[in-house]
Amino acid sequence: MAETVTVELFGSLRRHAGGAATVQVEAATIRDLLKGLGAAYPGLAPQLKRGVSVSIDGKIYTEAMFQPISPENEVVLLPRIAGG
Amino acid sequence: MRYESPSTITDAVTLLADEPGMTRVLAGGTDVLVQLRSGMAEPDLVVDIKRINGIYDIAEEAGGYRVGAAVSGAMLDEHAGVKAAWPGIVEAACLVGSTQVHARATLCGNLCNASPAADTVPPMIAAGAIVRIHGPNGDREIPVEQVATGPGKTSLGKGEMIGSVFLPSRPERSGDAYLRFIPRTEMDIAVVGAAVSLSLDGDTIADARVSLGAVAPTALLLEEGAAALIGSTADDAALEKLAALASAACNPINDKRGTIEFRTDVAGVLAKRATKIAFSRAKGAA
Amino acid sequence: MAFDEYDSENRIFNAVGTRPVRPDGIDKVTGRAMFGADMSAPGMLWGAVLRSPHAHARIKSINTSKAEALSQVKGVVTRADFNADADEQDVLDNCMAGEKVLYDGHALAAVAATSRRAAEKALRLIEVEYEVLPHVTDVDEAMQPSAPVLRDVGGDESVPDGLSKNVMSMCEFGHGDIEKGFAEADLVMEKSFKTAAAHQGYIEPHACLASLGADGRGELWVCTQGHFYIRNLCADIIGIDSTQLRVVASEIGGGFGGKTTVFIEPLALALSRKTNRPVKIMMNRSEVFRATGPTSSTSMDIKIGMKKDGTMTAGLAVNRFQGGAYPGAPVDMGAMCSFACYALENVSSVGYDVICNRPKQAAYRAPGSPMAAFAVESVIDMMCQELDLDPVEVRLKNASKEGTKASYGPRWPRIGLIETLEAAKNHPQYSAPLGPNQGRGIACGFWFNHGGETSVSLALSQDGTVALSVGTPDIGGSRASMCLMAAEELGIPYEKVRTTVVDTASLGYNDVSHGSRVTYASGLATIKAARDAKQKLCGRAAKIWGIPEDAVVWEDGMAKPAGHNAGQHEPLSFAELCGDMGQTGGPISGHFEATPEGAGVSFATHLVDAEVDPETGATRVTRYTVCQDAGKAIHPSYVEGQFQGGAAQGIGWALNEEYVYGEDGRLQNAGFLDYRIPVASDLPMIDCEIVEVPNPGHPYGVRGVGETSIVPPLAAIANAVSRAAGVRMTELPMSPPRILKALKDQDG
Amino acid sequence: MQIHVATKINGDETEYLCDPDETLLDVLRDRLGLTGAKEGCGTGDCGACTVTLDGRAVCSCLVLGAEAQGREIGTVEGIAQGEKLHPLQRKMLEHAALQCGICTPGILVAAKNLLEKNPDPTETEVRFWLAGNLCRCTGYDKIIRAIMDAAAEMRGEAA
Repeated sequence: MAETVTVELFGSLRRHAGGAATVQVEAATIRDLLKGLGAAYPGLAPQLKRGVSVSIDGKIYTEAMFQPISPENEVVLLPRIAGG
Repeated sequence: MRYESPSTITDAVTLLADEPGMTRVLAGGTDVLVQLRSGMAEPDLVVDIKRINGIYDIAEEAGGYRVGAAVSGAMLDEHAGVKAAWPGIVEAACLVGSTQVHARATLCGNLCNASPAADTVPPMIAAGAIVRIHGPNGDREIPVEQVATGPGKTSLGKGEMIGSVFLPSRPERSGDAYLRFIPRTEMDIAVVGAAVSLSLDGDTIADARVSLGAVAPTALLLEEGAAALIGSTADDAALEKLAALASAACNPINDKRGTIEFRTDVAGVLAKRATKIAFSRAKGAA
Repeated sequence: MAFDEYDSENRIFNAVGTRPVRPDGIDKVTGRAMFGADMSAPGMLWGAVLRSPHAHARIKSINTSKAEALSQVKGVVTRADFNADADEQDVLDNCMAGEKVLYDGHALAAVAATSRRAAEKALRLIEVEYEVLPHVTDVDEAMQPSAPVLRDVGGDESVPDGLSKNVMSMCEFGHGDIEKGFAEADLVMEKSFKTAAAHQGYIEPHACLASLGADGRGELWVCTQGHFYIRNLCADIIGIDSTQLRVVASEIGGGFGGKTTVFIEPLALALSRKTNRPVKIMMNRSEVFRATGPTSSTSMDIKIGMKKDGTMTAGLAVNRFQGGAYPGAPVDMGAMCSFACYALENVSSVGYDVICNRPKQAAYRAPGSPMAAFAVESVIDMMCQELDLDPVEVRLKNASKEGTKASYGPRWPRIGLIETLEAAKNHPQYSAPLGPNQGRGIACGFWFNHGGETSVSLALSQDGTVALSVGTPDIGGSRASMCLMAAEELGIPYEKVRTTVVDTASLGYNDVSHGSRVTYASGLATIKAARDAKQKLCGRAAKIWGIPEDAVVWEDGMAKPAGHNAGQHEPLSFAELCGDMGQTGGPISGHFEATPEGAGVSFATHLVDAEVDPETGATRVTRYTVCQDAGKAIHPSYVEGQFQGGAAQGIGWALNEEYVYGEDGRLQNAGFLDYRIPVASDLPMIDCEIVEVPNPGHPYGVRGVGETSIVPPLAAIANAVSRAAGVRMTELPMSPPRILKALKDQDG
Repeated sequence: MQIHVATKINGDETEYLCDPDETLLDVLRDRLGLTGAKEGCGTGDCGACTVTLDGRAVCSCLVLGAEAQGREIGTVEGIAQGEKLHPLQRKMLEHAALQCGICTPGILVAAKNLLEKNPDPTETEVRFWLAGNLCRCTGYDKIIRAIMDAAAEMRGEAA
């Protein structure tokens, strides 16, 4: 059941979302979240296509599309994390 | 490319003289092989001199030592006589590259490669060492400082090769030292090198020779620097004078290894430090 | 409980935490371990690659006819021999240039011949007509609107107006109001920094042996950190189906991030397809430096506000990274890491990804973070000096901890930064006296760590032993750690497990061995696969005893009835159950295929003592201590090895390593002679303090350790050297000429 | 024209043909299948190709194959005696003194050569002897400890 979650955007994405540091999206999973963001803020689409990670309560998810999200979670959008 | 390994100097000279194309003399190989591998040099003939009789000899001669062209740094390091007489030269030979390079690289090869930064050249110049050159027109001898004429260039003619280097005898109470600056503790090419050889009369420097490497197209023999030391007790005033003269004599380049400014400053510092070591060796403290 | 959660604070480990000899050890001390260049095949040809001598040029024509006319030459390939429709166009173009060469060393043709020397000689017969173009190799110059432009497309939507087309993207992180924060400070300090490009410096050059038929079926033997990933890249670039290419990962002679992509592999495959012969290519050292990835060179501005008591009120970082000729410099990671160690109410970190005429950067251990930490930790150290504060206390006062907000957004879960700072403070080095011309530096560092796609298979054998198949190349002893975790979980001896890095036909996809992920992710997968196998073994015991499956438990390497109600049965050992498995239901394997997402972040604090010769600018590191959070050290010796290796690489980067380009845009020091990595006589022993703050995302609490260890050294050494020399060093490497000049400038 | 060479490798009489410009390293690896010596640089700067030539450690990339005529060569493949590892090999494993292992053959050959000349080296002597053997993984710490420990064992001292 999708509820409204608050997502924090990193700085350079904010101007593509009306300048706000946080936006609200209906989402029950990471997949819903990314779909919803892309639909509501087309300016975010290039970054979403390049890849993002999502932090839920401090734990960073890079692949898990079906990871549940609820309104109580702290949700932060990040560039896709890689490593050496 | 042809590879030959003659057993006499005469055969080696004939091979070198008769080859119309490019030739290389192979002793330790630590420079020649790098040139071959990189395509920097594509010789038609390589003459490996290590099968020549006596080429590995270190012989006492007129109170000094004649060092064969294939004698490696490691062999010098194991020779108590040379090490006692010319510790600066032996140390320099053991600064060239790694343990693995010391096992092969030679004084004569270091000289013939004619790099301005060659480690063993300044201490050989300071020692007044003489090389014996064999060629199609016979043998000749020249001081070490007359071998290199510029980066990668020597005064050797077609068909000539160095067969040995002579490290002369020296009075009691003599000492030499070589110091170089490198960014790491090993494995680098000298950014600056400084060699000092001196003899004492009492505690006074009676005779001295100073040489600098990597600060000019060829290693420098610093006669004014030596003059500043002679008559002194390696006191601070003499050392400061030497340092100033050493820096003033520098004609270096800016490159990936160091700047003109750095080389000029450090040449003075190393000349002082090498003098102190040579001085204490001469006094018998080393 | 979620599949990847920490089991218990109070677990007592048997195998984990011990230090057995690694399973591949004897092969590696007797010379029979097979690395990338050690494999040969009947009828094999040798490949060699023609590389651009120009930093930037249009390729007007390539004439290969003279090379092809040589009898020893069996084939030549150029860009036309590759898949024009490849998805990964930048990777293709980096492997084989198209219209332009973009850096000194850029490949533009490859030859296969009957010997390596013949192939190299044939290269000289290839005639190329170039139109030389203006070039740029410095990041700040490349950002200027007047700079030569590499690619006309320009940057993406994030790039502000007024910058060069070489700026590919901009990113920004942070929160709060930095101006307000600076206003609250007693001291505001601003400083600019630069770091040179450093190469990963693995001792093994890239090497591979390829065999590919015209039907698109082939084999590739290669030293790589990720054979599944490069299988997909190669298939894309040469235009075949990925599963028709079977890739075998050889032993790998170091990678550190640099062997996470392809360079010569598609070329060897294309040459093999063209000649119908196996083709081996081995880079020489000069090619490794000129054409494979160093990390970015950078330029950074830092501004920090601090109260007199050491409280940080605001931080601003502007990071400019060049990533070579293609987009992808790790500046987003760097910007996220800038202030990650500190709980700041007001923070902003900005990054610019810039291209220039250098080889495409490749990942290097915690990509982006060491440079960012160098700049920020240097300014903190300057402020500690200015305010006469203890550098450890200031860091403790501001340290990130569970619940504080990271500078890049999220609130931290359980982390171990404070524990590493305490370990440094309590280490004897911190209070040891210093000699003349010596200084002590301290710095902290952070890295995210990574999970990634992971598959393992754990097959039981009738004699009670285990064959564990993993798909993550072992870059630092990970097979030993996998054996330990399997042994721990199954309750059997370490020696009874054999771990093999299997080929791409033998397992599902595995992400690259990067992001400090192997002990975390393949380890987690091993534990889960072992649990899967145990569950099956309990099922067999239940059948044998005629009781329900849930009435059987696994303890001490045996199946036992779960309590009195399950009846009286003699426990069945692992070996007994394995011996009978054919009769009790058939072979047993445990599996795990998933993408674990619980990689715990890792922090470290490093302590360095350095001595500077004021007359020559020479620096010697005299003492070094690493304090790092490993979560749980599976094989402590290899954890220490990661700590020591990261520190040593950091020492090289800080003091001597750099890419030196000439006015002509050519690399001046493409060899180990003048690209000066630390040698044995340069370094002291490196003390290790393993801090263990368990990662809630791993059953045993493991955090990756491979990358964080290179984050603090640049800064810690810069702080030590600056204190020893009495002058602040803001540019890396802190080479002797640079230090001597700084000393003279200060005096003058 | 190829050159015929008769030499002794790890005690075995060996003959081969090589090109005049072919290095000993290439001969060992590509002609004789002794791939324990590694090419890390080809210029004598990394030590991964270290072998002994008449008892001295050398970079086999800086030796021509033709030079080996009548000499004795020792490679990493000759260090263990049958199934018995040399103390240096054993200590390298016990101390976890290798990560990737590419430098290990060269380090073993060089370290063995050191201990034959100097059975009781100081830490500084070991570090300088091995300065031409680059290791990028370990920071050298565990390598030095392993060699010191092996030397102590070979001297009959308890570690």
